[in-house]
Amino acid sequence: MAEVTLVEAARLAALQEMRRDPRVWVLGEDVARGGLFGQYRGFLEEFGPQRVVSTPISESTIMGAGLGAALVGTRPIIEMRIFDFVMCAMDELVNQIAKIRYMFGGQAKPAVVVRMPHGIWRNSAAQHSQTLESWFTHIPGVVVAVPATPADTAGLLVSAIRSDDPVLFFDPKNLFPLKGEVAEAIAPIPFGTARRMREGTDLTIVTWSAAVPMVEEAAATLAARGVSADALDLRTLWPWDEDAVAASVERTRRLLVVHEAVTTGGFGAEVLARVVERLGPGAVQAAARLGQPRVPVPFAPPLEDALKPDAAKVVAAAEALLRR
Amino acid sequence: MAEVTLVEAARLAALQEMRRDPRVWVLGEDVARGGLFGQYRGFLEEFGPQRVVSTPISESTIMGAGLGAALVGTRPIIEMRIFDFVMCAMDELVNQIAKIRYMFGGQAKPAVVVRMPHGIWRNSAAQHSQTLESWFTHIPGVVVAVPATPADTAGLLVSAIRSDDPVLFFDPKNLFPLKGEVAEAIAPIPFGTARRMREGTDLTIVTWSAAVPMVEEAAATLAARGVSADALDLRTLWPWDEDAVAASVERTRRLLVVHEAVTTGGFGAEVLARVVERLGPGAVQAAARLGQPRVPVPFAPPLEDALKPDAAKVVAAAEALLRR
Amino acid sequence: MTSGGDNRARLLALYATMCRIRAFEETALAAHRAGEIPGPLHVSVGQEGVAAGVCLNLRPDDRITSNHRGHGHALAKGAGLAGMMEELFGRAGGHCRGKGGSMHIADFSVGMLGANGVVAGGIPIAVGAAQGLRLLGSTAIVCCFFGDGAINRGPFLEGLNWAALYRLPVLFVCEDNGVAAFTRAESVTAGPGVAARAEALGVPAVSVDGNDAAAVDEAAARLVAELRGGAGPRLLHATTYRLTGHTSTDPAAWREAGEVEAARAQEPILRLRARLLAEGVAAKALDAVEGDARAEMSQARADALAAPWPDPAIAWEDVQDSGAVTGVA
Amino acid sequence: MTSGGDNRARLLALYATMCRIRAFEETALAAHRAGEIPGPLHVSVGQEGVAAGVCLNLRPDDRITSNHRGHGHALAKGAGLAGMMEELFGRAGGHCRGKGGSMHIADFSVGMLGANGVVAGGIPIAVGAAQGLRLLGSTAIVCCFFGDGAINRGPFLEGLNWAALYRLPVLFVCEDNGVAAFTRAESVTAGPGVAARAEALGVPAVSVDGNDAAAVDEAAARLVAELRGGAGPRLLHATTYRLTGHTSTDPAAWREAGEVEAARAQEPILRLRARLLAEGVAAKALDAVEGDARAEMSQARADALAAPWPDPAIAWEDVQDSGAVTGVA
Ligand SMILES: Cc1ncc(C[n+]2csc(CCOP(=O)(O)OP(=O)(O)O)c2C)c(N)n1
Ligand SMILES: Cc1ncc(C[n+]2csc(CCOP(=O)(O)OP(=O)(O)O)c2C)c(N)n1
Ligand SMILES: [Mg+2]
Ligand SMILES: [Mg+2]
Repeated sequence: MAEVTLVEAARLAALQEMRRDPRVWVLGEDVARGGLFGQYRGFLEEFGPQRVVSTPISESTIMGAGLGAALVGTRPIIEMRIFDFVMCAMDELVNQIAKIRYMFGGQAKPAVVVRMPHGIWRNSAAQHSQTLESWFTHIPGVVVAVPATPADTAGLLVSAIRSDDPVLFFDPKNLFPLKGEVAEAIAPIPFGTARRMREGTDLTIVTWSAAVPMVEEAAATLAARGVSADALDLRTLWPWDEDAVAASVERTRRLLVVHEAVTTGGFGAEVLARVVERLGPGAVQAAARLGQPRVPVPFAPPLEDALKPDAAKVVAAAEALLRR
Repeated sequence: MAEVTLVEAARLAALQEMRRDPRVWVLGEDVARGGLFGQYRGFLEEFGPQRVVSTPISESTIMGAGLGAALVGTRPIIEMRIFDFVMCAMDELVNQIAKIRYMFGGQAKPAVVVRMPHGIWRNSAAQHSQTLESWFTHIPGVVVAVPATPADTAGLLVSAIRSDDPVLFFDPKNLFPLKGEVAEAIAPIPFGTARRMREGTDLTIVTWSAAVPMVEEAAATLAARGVSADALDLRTLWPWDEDAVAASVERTRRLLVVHEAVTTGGFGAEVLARVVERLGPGAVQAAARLGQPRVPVPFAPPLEDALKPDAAKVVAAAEALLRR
Repeated sequence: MTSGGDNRARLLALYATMCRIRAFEETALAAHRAGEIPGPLHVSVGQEGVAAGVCLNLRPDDRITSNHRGHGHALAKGAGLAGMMEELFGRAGGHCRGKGGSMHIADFSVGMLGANGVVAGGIPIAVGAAQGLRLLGSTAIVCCFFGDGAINRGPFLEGLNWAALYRLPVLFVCEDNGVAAFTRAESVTAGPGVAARAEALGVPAVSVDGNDAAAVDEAAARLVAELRGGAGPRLLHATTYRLTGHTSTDPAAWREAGEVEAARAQEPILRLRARLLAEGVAAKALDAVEGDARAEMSQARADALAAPWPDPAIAWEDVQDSGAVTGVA
Repeated sequence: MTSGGDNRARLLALYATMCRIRAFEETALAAHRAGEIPGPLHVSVGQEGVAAGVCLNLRPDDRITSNHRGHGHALAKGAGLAGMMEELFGRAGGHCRGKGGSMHIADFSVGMLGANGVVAGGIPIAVGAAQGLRLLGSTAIVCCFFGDGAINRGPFLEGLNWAALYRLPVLFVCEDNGVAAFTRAESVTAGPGVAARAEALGVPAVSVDGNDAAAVDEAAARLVAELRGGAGPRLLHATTYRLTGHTSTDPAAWREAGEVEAARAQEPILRLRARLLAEGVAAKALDAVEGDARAEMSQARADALAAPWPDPAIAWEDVQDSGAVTGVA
């Protein structure tokens, strides 16, 4: 066990898998220089330019070439640098990667990992701060991973690289400096299993990715005020751990979903809807979501702060929920 | 009042507005030939090649050029031919059109209408059948219109063309032959007002776009079986008529949302979640969604039929809901 | 480059392939009109010389990517006929189990990596396939078919730059029939054309009369030899003519009266037939080749029509391993 | 093309503009290091000759689009200084009310249609702006600035083909500093280069030493004259060098030791200064221009620092008219 940052944990996981399987390689802008965040530091030196390919600024082709390379049996890690640029490669991702196995009746399994550092980070404004993970839960054919800790990032990345499914891996860029323990030999973490952040009885808080530390802090504050929250980090949104959430809400009868993404159309709606469909409204005393308002991410700190969720807003939302 | 098809209603609405405002023009593949569905028939002859621009197969630029033309004061109708091809223009739509007004602090209003015929149509398979309208409710800065009748298509398209907001207009391609009355002078229909398809007391059915005829048929069947459904066609998903839906569910205490899109991550989740958040779970006896399973749209008729919602499935879902 | 006999055999092979493609597509058109084939159907009647001439130079382990008009490419690459016809008919025995249809024809068993419903969609896939093959130590090459309409989409620039940059063994084949859907190529394409665009992206290009199957074969042979020699990507610009409409239901009525008639005289099967007759091949022999092809295809149509529909239960299969949903049909 | 006196005045104008851009960006760099400016900051130190030389030929009603490195383009087009500096500082008085920052600098009042956080994002916007202006009967032209990295993205091909097709008055300016982020242009760009790519897309191109502001001015003057004459789009390929890193926090340490030093000797302000001195302009006069620019910018920095932050309540404004959400801050 070593204490490493989240981005280093991701680096170690990819390193382990590239050492294990020569079919795994990485392509993307500046990856031969270690990647924008150092997540591939030293890879060029160890694996050479055929397996660590710095590419032109050609997102469509970075994504589409990754697919083509998967169709002949390699297992590419497609590095998209910053999530927002995936908008330049949506045909390749949504029309091709997600559908090719189905359209071709199972003749091919596009075993790619698409890495997309996402989220609000250092006042980068509207075109570099988006969190649209919910979109991809709506797209059949893909797995959606949204880790929030070094250990989960490492374990889920190992699973992603070993999976025959296309895995959309949302690196939480704002949490890259976060430190935590990572095992020498990183074991895969199965998709669809939530991590219980804290055991509680008064309300269930469901969250993922960059919102996880906010919920941790809020849960601690609530605990100090005598409120015990049952907090779950989903870790993957498709598949997602519906059983764990349903079981928790059955006990607490109160559900709060917290995510950094815009509330409207966010995955919080799916979580809330499924719980109500599954348990019936009668089993739930109160349910709510906390996310960003339906507004683009602004540049100026006071504006960004006004919109983005934080621990205080989580506490307020939880206390409002408890009054219902 | 004249009886016309839905696609003709759309043509008449665009025609009226292009006659009214010389700043309105249309660009897209084959539009000078009347468009893939005849929705621009005769436009070239009347307005000439400067206002009816057949373009190369360059979706990114069709979308982005429309934006640029709006920034200097024209009001383009951006015709995307088939929704799925919008995947080739997502940066221009999501990173540019939707955000430019906000990023620039209100210096510009990108008054574009993006027309995207969407949905399952004639066994066109996975790359020509998608319905991803829910995605855009999650994107601040845009209006989302999903009409289902000739009159609503005409009235909402008039509003879309006159709006200073970017309006994402989802033409329901499978309903193009549907006939209905359209006024000589087409009046704008305000965004965010639902249309009550049928008055009822036993359950509320909320729907839009291609699912509307299924719900009409299902509601009739249910009526014959003594079940009275209160059916609402939202017509626009952002803004959407939350008041009308909430008021209806308050009366019926039962909510069924029906859409052609995949259930997971569809806008049905948002409708259900909002209703529960707003009225409280206690005000709802039962709630459910009906959409496609999380599977791409297959080609073969028996497979497509197995997955896509239809009147019979709506009836079954409604009856299951009434038993809860 | 080949001796007379070999050459004769090659020409006959080209002829046979073209006849099979023509017969397949005319049979499919008839079946579509008869309501036996659902969905959109794009045929390449008149363009067979390109698919036949190029694919004659490919090995079984070479890969191809195609576009929405891919029947000819698939057949020329050796795709199984029954699986193709059944796919068009949406039957269980189709290569894609009835999930793809004409626009998503694929037969990975012969290196046919798929038609594509998105214009230029096959380009990045082709360059990536070549990159992956290199990484695996394969000597196979990749051939990427697309139309003149695709050269106005971004992936054309990105893919060619990419292939040239990494010196990937990709043969780009631009099947230039002068039209994209209902719009003439020249009305939407600026500059000197696809060959010049390729050269400007570092991809040497050759132009050829795509209706002369033998000429396509010879040009492709040269380019493929260069590719196999490690020279990097090449582009073949093949001019041809689409005798039918954009889809099976499009009369392409906007074309001038005489245009199509004039083109008929230049269509590749007639031309190769004339050459073979001139070289002394008996008309009977050629009629036999054509007749066999027609017989083969009507049989395939009959078989497909009789073949079982897919069980609705398989609609939920082939989505993904983790998080697959199940349903009842 | 212009008489001596005019020419002298032009050169002095170029010098003044470059000095203002340099001073603005060095001031911004210092402010960023001091923690006064949040978010990413991309400066164009060493590239000022391109913005200055091109924009000197634009009318107030002409439009420009820019990329992530847009301070120079904006200043050269006449963007309000206070509004720019305040925008970088995220203050209420910024052109974008503090919502955009450096990467989204825009001043529509002078035809600056915006920087862009997406590489090549400004290209389709520029061609559309030109098409819209024509429809409105305007004689204004559009100038589109982008870097060498943008020529490997699809919109480059699509936008140039489009502009050539409709003969739109767009001046494409490729600011070629030989690097994209941390990767050298030649390592990701195949073929003979941007000018050849443009020509292959039907857009005549001219190459110029971007560090020679006067040469840029002359080339731009010729091209702009052609554009105004209705000749259709043109591309100007300006080679230059980015003396600083990709962002304010990037040391660009990967560059060879001597490289940057050698480049300093070729930077555009020094070179124009040498020429002006040779032409007899007094050093004091030039020092004064530079000093004024520095004074102006430090004042702007001080003003921005003292300026009020935006009221959090405005965070909910400027989203859309229909369906706007409200909130409390
Ligand atoms: C990205 C995209 N845009 C538009 C379409 C609709 N479409 C299908 S085929 C076609 C014409 C393609 O022309 P070309 O590439 O020359 O091939 P051809 O049909 O001539 O064989 C168009 C516009 C599409 N499938 N994909
Ligand atoms: C589509 C897209 N991909 C990647 C990036 C990240 N990025 C920002 S600037 C840059 C380099 C651009 O190089 P160039 O166009 O030459 O401009 P320069 O920075 O040299 O001025 C990159 C890769 C981006 N902003 N947009
Ligand atoms: Mg064509
Ligand atoms: Mg550069």
